[in-house]
Amino acid sequence: QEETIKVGILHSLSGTMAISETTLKDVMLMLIEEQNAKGGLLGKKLEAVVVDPASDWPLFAEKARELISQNKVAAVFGCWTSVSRKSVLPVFEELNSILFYPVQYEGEESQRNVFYTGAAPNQQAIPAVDYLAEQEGVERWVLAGTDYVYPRTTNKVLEAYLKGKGVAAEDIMINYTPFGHSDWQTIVSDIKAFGSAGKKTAVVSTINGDANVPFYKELGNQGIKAEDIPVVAFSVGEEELAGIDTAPLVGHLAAWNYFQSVDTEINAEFIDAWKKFTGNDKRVTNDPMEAHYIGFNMWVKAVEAAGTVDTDPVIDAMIGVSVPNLTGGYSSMGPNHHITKPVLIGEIQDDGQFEIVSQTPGLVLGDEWSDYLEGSKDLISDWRKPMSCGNFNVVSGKCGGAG
Amino acid sequence: MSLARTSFTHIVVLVALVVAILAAGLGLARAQTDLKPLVDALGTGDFDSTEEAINGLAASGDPRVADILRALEGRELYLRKDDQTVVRSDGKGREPEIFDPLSGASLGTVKKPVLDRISVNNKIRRAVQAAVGTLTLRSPDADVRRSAALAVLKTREPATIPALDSAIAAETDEAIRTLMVGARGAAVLNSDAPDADKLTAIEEVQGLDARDAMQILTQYAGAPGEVGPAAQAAMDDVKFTLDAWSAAQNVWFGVSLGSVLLLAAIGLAITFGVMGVINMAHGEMVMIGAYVTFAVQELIRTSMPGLFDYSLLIALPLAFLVAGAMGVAIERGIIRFLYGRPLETLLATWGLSLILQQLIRSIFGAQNRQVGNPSWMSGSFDIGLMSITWSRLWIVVFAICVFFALMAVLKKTPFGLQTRAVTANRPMASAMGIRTPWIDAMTFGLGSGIAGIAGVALSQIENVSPNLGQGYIIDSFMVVVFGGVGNLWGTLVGALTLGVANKFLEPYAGAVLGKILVLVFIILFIQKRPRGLFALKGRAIEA
Amino acid sequence: MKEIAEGSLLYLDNVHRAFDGFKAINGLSLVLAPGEMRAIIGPNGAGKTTMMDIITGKTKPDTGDVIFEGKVDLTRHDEAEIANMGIGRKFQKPTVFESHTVADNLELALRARRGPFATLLHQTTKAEFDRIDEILETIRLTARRDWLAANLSHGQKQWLEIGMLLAQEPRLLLVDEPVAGMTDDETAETAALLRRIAKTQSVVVVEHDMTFVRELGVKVTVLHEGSVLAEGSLDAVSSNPKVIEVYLGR
Amino acid sequence: MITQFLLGGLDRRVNVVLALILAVAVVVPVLHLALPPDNPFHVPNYAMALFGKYLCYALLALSLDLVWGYCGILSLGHGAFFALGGYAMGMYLMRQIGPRGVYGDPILPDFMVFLNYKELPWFWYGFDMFWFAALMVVLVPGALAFVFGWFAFRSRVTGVYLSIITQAMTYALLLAFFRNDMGLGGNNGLTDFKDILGFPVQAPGTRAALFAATALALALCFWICSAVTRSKLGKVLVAVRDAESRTRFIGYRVENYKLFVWVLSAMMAGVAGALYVPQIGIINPSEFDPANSIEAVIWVAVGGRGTLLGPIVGAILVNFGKTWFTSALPELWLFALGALFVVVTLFLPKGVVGTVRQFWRERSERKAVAVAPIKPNPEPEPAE
Amino acid sequence: MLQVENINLHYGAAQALKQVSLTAEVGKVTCVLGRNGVGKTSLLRSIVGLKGISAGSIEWEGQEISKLAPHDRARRGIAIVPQGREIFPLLTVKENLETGYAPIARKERYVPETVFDLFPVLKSMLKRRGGDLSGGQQQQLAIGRALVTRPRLLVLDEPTEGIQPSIIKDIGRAIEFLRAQGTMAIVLVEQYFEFARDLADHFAVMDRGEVVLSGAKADMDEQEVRRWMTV
Ligand SMILES: Nc1ncnc2c1ncn2[C@@H]1O[C@H](COP(=O)(O)OP(=O)(O)OP(=O)(O)O)[C@@H](O)[C@H]1O
Ligand SMILES: Nc1ncnc2c1ncn2[C@@H]1O[C@H](COP(=O)(O)OP(=O)(O)OP(=O)(O)O)[C@@H](O)[C@H]1O
Ligand SMILES: [Mg+2]
Ligand SMILES: [Mg+2]
Repeated sequence: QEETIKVGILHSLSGTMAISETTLKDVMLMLIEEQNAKGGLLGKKLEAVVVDPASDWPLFAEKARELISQNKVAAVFGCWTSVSRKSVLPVFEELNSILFYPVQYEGEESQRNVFYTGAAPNQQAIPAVDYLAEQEGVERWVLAGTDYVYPRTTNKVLEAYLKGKGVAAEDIMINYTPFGHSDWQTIVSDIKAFGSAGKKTAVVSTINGDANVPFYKELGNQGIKAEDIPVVAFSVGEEELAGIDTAPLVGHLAAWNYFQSVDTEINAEFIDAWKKFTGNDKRVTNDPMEAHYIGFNMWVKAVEAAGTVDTDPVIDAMIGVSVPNLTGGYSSMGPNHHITKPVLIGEIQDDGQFEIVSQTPGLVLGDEWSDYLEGSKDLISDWRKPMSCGNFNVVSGKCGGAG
Repeated sequence: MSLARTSFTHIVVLVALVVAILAAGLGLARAQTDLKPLVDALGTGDFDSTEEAINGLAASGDPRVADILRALEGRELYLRKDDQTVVRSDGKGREPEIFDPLSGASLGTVKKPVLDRISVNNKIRRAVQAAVGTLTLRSPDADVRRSAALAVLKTREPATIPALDSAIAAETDEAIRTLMVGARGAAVLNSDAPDADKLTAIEEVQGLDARDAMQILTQYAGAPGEVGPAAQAAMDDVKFTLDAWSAAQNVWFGVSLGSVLLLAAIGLAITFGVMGVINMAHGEMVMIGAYVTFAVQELIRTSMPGLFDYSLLIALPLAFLVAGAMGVAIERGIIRFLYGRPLETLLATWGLSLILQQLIRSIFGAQNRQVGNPSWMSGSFDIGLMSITWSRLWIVVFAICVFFALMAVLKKTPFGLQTRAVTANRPMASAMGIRTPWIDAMTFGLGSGIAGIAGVALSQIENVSPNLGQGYIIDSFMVVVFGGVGNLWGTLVGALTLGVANKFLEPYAGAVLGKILVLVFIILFIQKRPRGLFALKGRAIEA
Repeated sequence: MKEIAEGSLLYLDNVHRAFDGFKAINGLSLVLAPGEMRAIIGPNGAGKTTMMDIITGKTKPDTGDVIFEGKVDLTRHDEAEIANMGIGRKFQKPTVFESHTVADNLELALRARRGPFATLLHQTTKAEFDRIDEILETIRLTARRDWLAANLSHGQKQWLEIGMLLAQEPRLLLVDEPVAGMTDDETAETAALLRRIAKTQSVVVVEHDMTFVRELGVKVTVLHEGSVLAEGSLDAVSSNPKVIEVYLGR
Repeated sequence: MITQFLLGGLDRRVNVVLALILAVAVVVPVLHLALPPDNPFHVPNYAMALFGKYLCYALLALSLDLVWGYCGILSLGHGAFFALGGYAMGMYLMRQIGPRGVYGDPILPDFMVFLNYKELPWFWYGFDMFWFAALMVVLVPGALAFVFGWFAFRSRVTGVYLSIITQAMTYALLLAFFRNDMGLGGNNGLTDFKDILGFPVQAPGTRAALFAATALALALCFWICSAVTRSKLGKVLVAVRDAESRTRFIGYRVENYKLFVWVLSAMMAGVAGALYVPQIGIINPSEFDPANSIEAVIWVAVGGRGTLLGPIVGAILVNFGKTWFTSALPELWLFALGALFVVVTLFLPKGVVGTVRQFWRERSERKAVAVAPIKPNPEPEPAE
Repeated sequence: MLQVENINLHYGAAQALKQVSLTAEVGKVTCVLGRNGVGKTSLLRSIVGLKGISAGSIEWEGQEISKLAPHDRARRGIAIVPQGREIFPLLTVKENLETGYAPIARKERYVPETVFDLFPVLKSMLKRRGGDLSGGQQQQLAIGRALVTRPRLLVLDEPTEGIQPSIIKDIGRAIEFLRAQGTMAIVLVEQYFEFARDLADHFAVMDRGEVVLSGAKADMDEQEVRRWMTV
C-alpha cells in the first residue's frame, strides 16, 4: 500500500455543535482532495482521518489522542468551542503535534502546538464597535451574550474599550443567557426599552450557536428594525442565516474576516468548488471555512518548506508563511501563532448574504493577549527562537506571565 | 412581482401628486431645480456624501425624489463607472438594462462590470425613510401617512415642522393626527423655539404612545428653564403607564412561554403521563414535525408559491400523520415488548432518539433549515403598549385548542377510557375484551402525532435542526412531572405556571439565574407536593 | 375518659375520618384491654380497614383520640415508629417483598434493631435461623423456603404475611381478613394459631367468615358506616336484627 | 465488626471479580511502563488514558446501580456528584499549578487573573493541600446528597418525581457552573493541570499510577457495595425497592435507609469524578449535563441493573462502543449505538450480566427440576 | 360448552398444571376446588388467555381458542372475575363497568339492571374511583364488571373472598339465577366449601397441578372431597 500523509479532522459530526462543525469537516475533505489533485504533498497523497468527538469535551481529548498516537496524523484541523480546544491542548502538548483552530475566540492563549486561524477579539469586536460609533452614531450599547467565556471576555474587552472612549456606565447594558436559550421575548423587549432612551442604541451580540435563530426571529417579529437598533453579531454567519428568513433582518450586521459576498476572483472559485464538492447549489461559505482554507494552505506551504511533516520543523516553518486569503490579500502567520486578516463588516440582506459596508484598509494581526485586560496587557507571544515563549512579559522581561 | 410593481408605481404617482399639491398649497412654487447633480452625488463618495445628497434631494421637494430614494433603498441604483452617473437597473443578467432615474427612460443595456451598485447601510436607509416620510405625509393612503408620520417622528428634525403643520391641518384620521402632532412636538423640542412653545410641545408629545413619549422626554428632563421640570413631570406620568403595561407584557410573555412548554409537553403527557413509557424520543417526534413543515414549505416554494400562507395548515395534518405513524411503528416494533418494564423503555427510546437524530442529519444535513413564517404569523400588533407577536398569539391559541381537543378525546370517548384501562392493568383490560395492542399503538401514535404538530408550531419560533427535540425534552418532563403525572390539567397549569414564573424572574435575576431559580422552585415544590401539582390522592394510588 | 385510656392497650375515642366528604369513620370508639383478642365484623365498606389504617399511621384521623398503652398518641407518629412500638399488621390484600425469598421475607420481619447501621452490621444468629424455621413450619412453607415470594400463589402469600406478622412479635396484632382464600381446614388452623398467640399478645381480627369468628370465641364488635353498631359475644350480635339486616342477611 | 461486615461481602464470585480488577490494576500499568513500545503486549499511552476513563465511568455506574438497582431510586442527576468530586480534584490541581500559569500569578489560577479577580474566593482555600481536597472529594458530593436526600426522602418523593428533581438539580448546577461568576472557570472549566502530588500529570509513571489508583478504587467500592448489598441492610433496600410502604409497616425507617445509600453512592461518584479529572485533563460544567447522567443510567441498564458486575461491564462496553464507533463510523455511529441500546433492551431484558446470570440459573434449575421445558409462553405475562 | 383437555402450564421452569382436563356446560355450574397453590387460578388464567399453555387444547363453543388473545376470547363471550379483584384503580366505578363495553355490540352498551339489583352499593358509588372502594366493594364491582360483557362463559376466581355474609348469599342467588337462564356456562373456583357445594353441578378437585377428582355433584363423596382439601 502506498504511503500517505495523514491529516486528522476533529470536528463534531453529532450533538449540539454538529450544526456548525460538519461544514468544516466537509471543507477539509475538499481541500485535501484538491491538494491531492495537485499532486499531494512531498510526493505523497494526503489522507483524511475523520473522527466524531460528538460535541463531548472529554471525547475531544480522547479522539485527539487517538488521532495523534494511533493514526499518526501529521496535523489536526479541528475544534470549535473554546472548551473543546482547552480539552485537547494538553494532549497536543504532551504528544507534540499540531492543531489548527479555525474559529473566532476570546484570545488570552498562545500555545506552541496550536495555530489560531480564527479571529481574536481585536480582529472582530473592536472594529465593529468603531464602525457603529462612527457610522451610526451609536452612543448606547447592549452587550448581549451567551453565558460563557468567549462572550464574557469579549464583553469585558468591549466594556473597557467603550468606557475608555467616554461611554457612561448607564449606557452599557450587559445581558447573559444560558446556552440554547430559546425564549427571547423578555430580552428583546428589554432591548427595545433600553433603546428608547433617546440615544442611538446598538446591540453587540455574542450570542452563540443555536440560540441565534430564535433571537433573530423574535427581533423580526417584535419589529426591531436595523435602522432603529442595529444588532452586530460575531457568531452569525451565512450558515446561521440559512436557517432564518432574513427579510425582516435586513441591515443588522456582522463582523467577520470573510463573507461569501466578497467580490474577488479567488473567492468566486472557492465558492464554485465548494458548491461542486457538496453537490448542492445552495450551500453557503463562511468565515471559519476560510480560516481552514488559510490554515491548510499555510500548513502545506510550511511542510514544503521544511521538507518533512515532523512537528518541530513544521512549527518553525509556519511562522512567516504567507498565503492568499479569499478577500484578495495575503494572510501571514505571526510569531504568536495568530494570523493577519482584514476585518469586514457586513449588513444582512434579504437573500441571506451580507453586504460589506466597511473593511479595514490593511490587515490586522490577531492579538493573543488583549491590550484591554489588566492581566494580559504586558504579555506578548513569540514562538520564534530564541524567545520561544507564549507569554513573555515585556515589563519584567521574563517568560512565564505577569508574576 | 408585477403586482408589487403596479402598487408601487401607483403610490409613487400619488405621492408625486400630493407633493405637488402640497407645494402649490404652500404657495412656494419652487423652481424646478436641476436634480441631476444631486442624483449623481448619491453614487460618488462615501456614505456621508450619499446622505448629504439624499437630504439635498428631499429638500428639493421634487415629486420624483421619493421614487428615486426608494429605488436607492431597494438597491436598484448603480453608479455607471465610465461616466460616473447614477442609473437605475434591476441588475439582472449579464447585461442588464439601465434607466435614467429621473425620467425613467431606458438607456439601453450595459455590461455588468461597468455598474457598481450603490451600497446602502442603515444610515442611508434611515435618511431615505425620513426623506420619503416628509414627502408622503399627505398621501391619500392612511397606512402610508402613518408610516410617514412615524418616520418623521424618528428624525425629530425641526425642518419638518412646516410639512407637519400642513399635514396636520389636512389630517382626518384622529390617530394619525395625534401621531403627527406628537411628531411636531418632538421636532419643536429639538428646535430652538421659545420655552412656551416647548411646553405645549411636551403636552403634544404626551399624546404619543408612552414608550415614544418617554424616549423623547428623557432627553429634555435635564433641559434648562421650565422645560426640564415640565418634561420630568410628564415623564413621571408616563412612567406609571409604562410600568403597568410592562407587567401586563410580562404576563403575556409568561403565558406565551407556557404555551410553548405546553405544546412540547402535551404529547409526552400521553406517552409518559398516561402510558408510563419514559419516552426519550419524544423530542425527536417534535423535531420530525418541524421537518415535515420544512419539507412542505420547500415543496410549496418550488412548485406552488401561492400556497405559502397555507403551508402550516397543510403541514399540520401531515406532521400529525407522519409523527403518529412513526409512533405506531415504534410502539409495534419496540415498546410493546417492554410493557411492565418502564425503565427499559428509557433505554430503548434513548437509543431511538439517537437513531432518529442521525437519520434526520443524514437526510437533511446537520445545518439549520429555514422554515418561514406565513404572513399571518409574522409581525406583531399592539394592545396599548403591549406588543403581541402574531406567531406567539397563534401558538397560544393553538396550544389551547390542542389541549382541549385531547382532553375531549381522553375523557369523552371510549378510546380514552380504554386507554386508561389498558395502562392501569394491561392483562385485565385484555380480559375485559379491550384490544390492547391496538389501543397501545393508537395511544402511542396519538402522543407522537401531537408531538409532531407541536413541531409545526415550534418551527415558527425555533431553529429547525436535528437538535430541536433535545432542547425540549428536559423541559417537557419537568412540566409533566411538576403538573402531576397522568393529569392533563396538571400539564396545562404546570406549563403556564412555569412559563409565567420564568418570565417574572427573568427581569430581576437575569435569564440564567432565573432559570436556575425556576429549577430550584420545582425541587422545593415537589417536596411540598411529592406527586405534583395536581396530585391524585387516596387509596387508589397506593393500590 | 382518660381513666379508661390508662388501663387499656388501645383506645379509640370518637374518631372521624372523611374522604372527599364521605364519612368512612364516623365517631368510632373502641377500647381494647391488654391481652385481649377482639373480632371485628361489619359490612363491606364499614370502615374496618380504614380503622386499621388509622391505628397504624397510614391514615390520619380528622378528629378523635387514638391512644396506645394509655399514653402514646398514635396520631403523632409515623408508620415505622408505630410498628416499632409493637403494633403489627397483616393487610387485607397480601403484600410481601416479591424479589426476596420466603425466608428473607421472614428475616426482614424478625424482631431486631431497625436502624440502618444496625442492619448493616447485622449477623444472622442461630436463634434467628431457628425462629425462621419454626415460623416456616407454622405457615407450612418450609418447602418454599428459597422460593421468591413473587412466585407464591395468592393463598401462600396470605400465609407468608401471617408468618411475617408472627416474626415481628408485636404486642398488638391487627389482622385484616386472614382466612380469605383459605380452605376450611386452614381456617380452623388459623383460628387455633390466633388463639395461641392471644395468650401472650393482643389481637384485633377483621373477618367475614362467621365460622372462623365463632371458633375464635371472643368478643365481637360490629362496625357499620364508620361507627360501632353492636358489641358482645358472637351469638348476641348475630341475633341483633340490625346486624342481620345490614350484615348477615337472611 | 467492620471487618466482619466487609468479609460478609466476599464470596466466590465477588472474589473472582475483585481479583480480576486488582490484576488489571497491576498488570496494565506494568505492561505500559516496563515493556518497550514495539512489544506486542505493550499497552500504549492512548489505551492507558482510555482505560482509565472507562474505569472511572465504571465506578460512576457502580455507584448509580447501588441506589437504582438495589433501592429503586432512579437518579437522573448522578453526574452532578461525579462532577463535584471532579471539581474538588480540579481545584487541587489548579492550585498545584502555582506560578506556572500563563499569567504567572503565584496564587490565582489563570481564569481568575483574566477575569480580574483580586484575591482567591473563600471556597478555594485549603485546596492547595491534597488531604483537604481528597476530603472534599467525598464530602462535597456527600453533603449535597445528604441535604437533597434529607428533604426529598422525608417528604416521600419517590419514583419519577424523584428522578426528575435529581435531573433538575444537576441541570441547575450545570447552569450555575456555566456562570463565570461562580469562580470556577465558567464554561472552560478547570484545565491546564501540571502536577499531582508533585508528579507531572502527563508523565507515563503518573498516568500508570492514576490508572492503578482508579482500578483500586473501583475494587474497593465494588467490595463495599458487595458487603452492603449482602448485609441485612441490603435486603431492606431491596424490600424498599419492591414495597416501600410495606417496609415501613414492619418498622424500618425507609428515609434513613435511602439516605444512607444515597449519600454513600454520591461519595463513590465523587471519587470517580476525582480520579477522572487528572486523567482527562479538564473538568467543565458539561459534566453536569443531564444527558450525561442519563447516559450513566444507560450503562447500568445495558450491563444489568441490580447486579454489581453489570454496571461495570455496561460502562466499559458502551464506552468502548462509543470510542470504536466514533472512529470507525464517524458519520453513522449514532445508528450503531442507538441500535445497540434497542437491541439490548429487546433481547437482553436484564442487561448483559443479568441475562447471562439468568441463563445459568435457569440451566441449573432445569437440571434440578428435570422437567423438560416446553416452548416459551406465546402470551404476555400478566402484570406482576 | 367449554372443553379443556390435557393442558400443561409452566411458570418459567416450574410446572403449575399437569395434564389438566375440565368441561363446563352451558346452564351448569362447574366448581373447581383445591388447597392453596394447587393451580386453580392458573387453570382459570389459561381459560381466559391470561397465561399461555404449553400443551393441550381448550375448546369453547366447538372452536379451539387456546391460541387466541384474551380480548378475542372476551369477544367470544368469556369473562373473568379474577382473584385479587384487579379493579382499574383510577377509573371511577362507572368507568370500570364501562370497560366491559369493548367486546359487545353497540346497542348492548349499557349496564344491565341485574348488576345494580345484585350490588346496590355500586349504584351509589358510581362516581368514586375504583381503587378507593373497600375490598368487598371492589369484589362486587369485579363481578358486576364481568356481567356487563354479557358473558356466555363466566369464570369466577374465589368471588366470595372478603365479602360480607349477606352479599355472599346474594352472589349465590345470582349465580343460581344466571344458571337458571340457561345461557351461560359458569366455572367457579372456591375454597368456601359449603358455598361451592350448594351451587355446583359438577366438581373438579385439584391437587399439585392435577385434577384428582371430578364428576357430577351426585356422584361426589363429600368426605372424599374434603380429604383433598385438608392439609
Ligand atoms: N381514600 C379513600 N377515598 C375515598 N373513599 C375511601 C377511601 N378510603 C376508604 N374509602 C371508603 O371508605 C369506606 C370504608 O372502607 P374500608 O376499606 O375501611 O371498609 P372495610 O370495612 O374494610 O370493608 P371490606 O370489608 O369490604 O374490606 C368505603 O366505602 C370506601 O369506599
Ligand atoms: N407468576 C407466577 N410465577 C411463578 N410461579 C407461580 C406464579 N403464579 C403462581 N405460581 C405457582 O404456581 C402454583 C399454582 O398457583 P395458583 O395461583 O394457580 O394456585 P391456586 O390454586 O389458585 O392457589 P390459591 O388458592 O392460593 O389462590 C403455585 O405453586 C404457585 O406458587
Ligand atoms: Mg377491608
Ligand atoms: Mg388462586
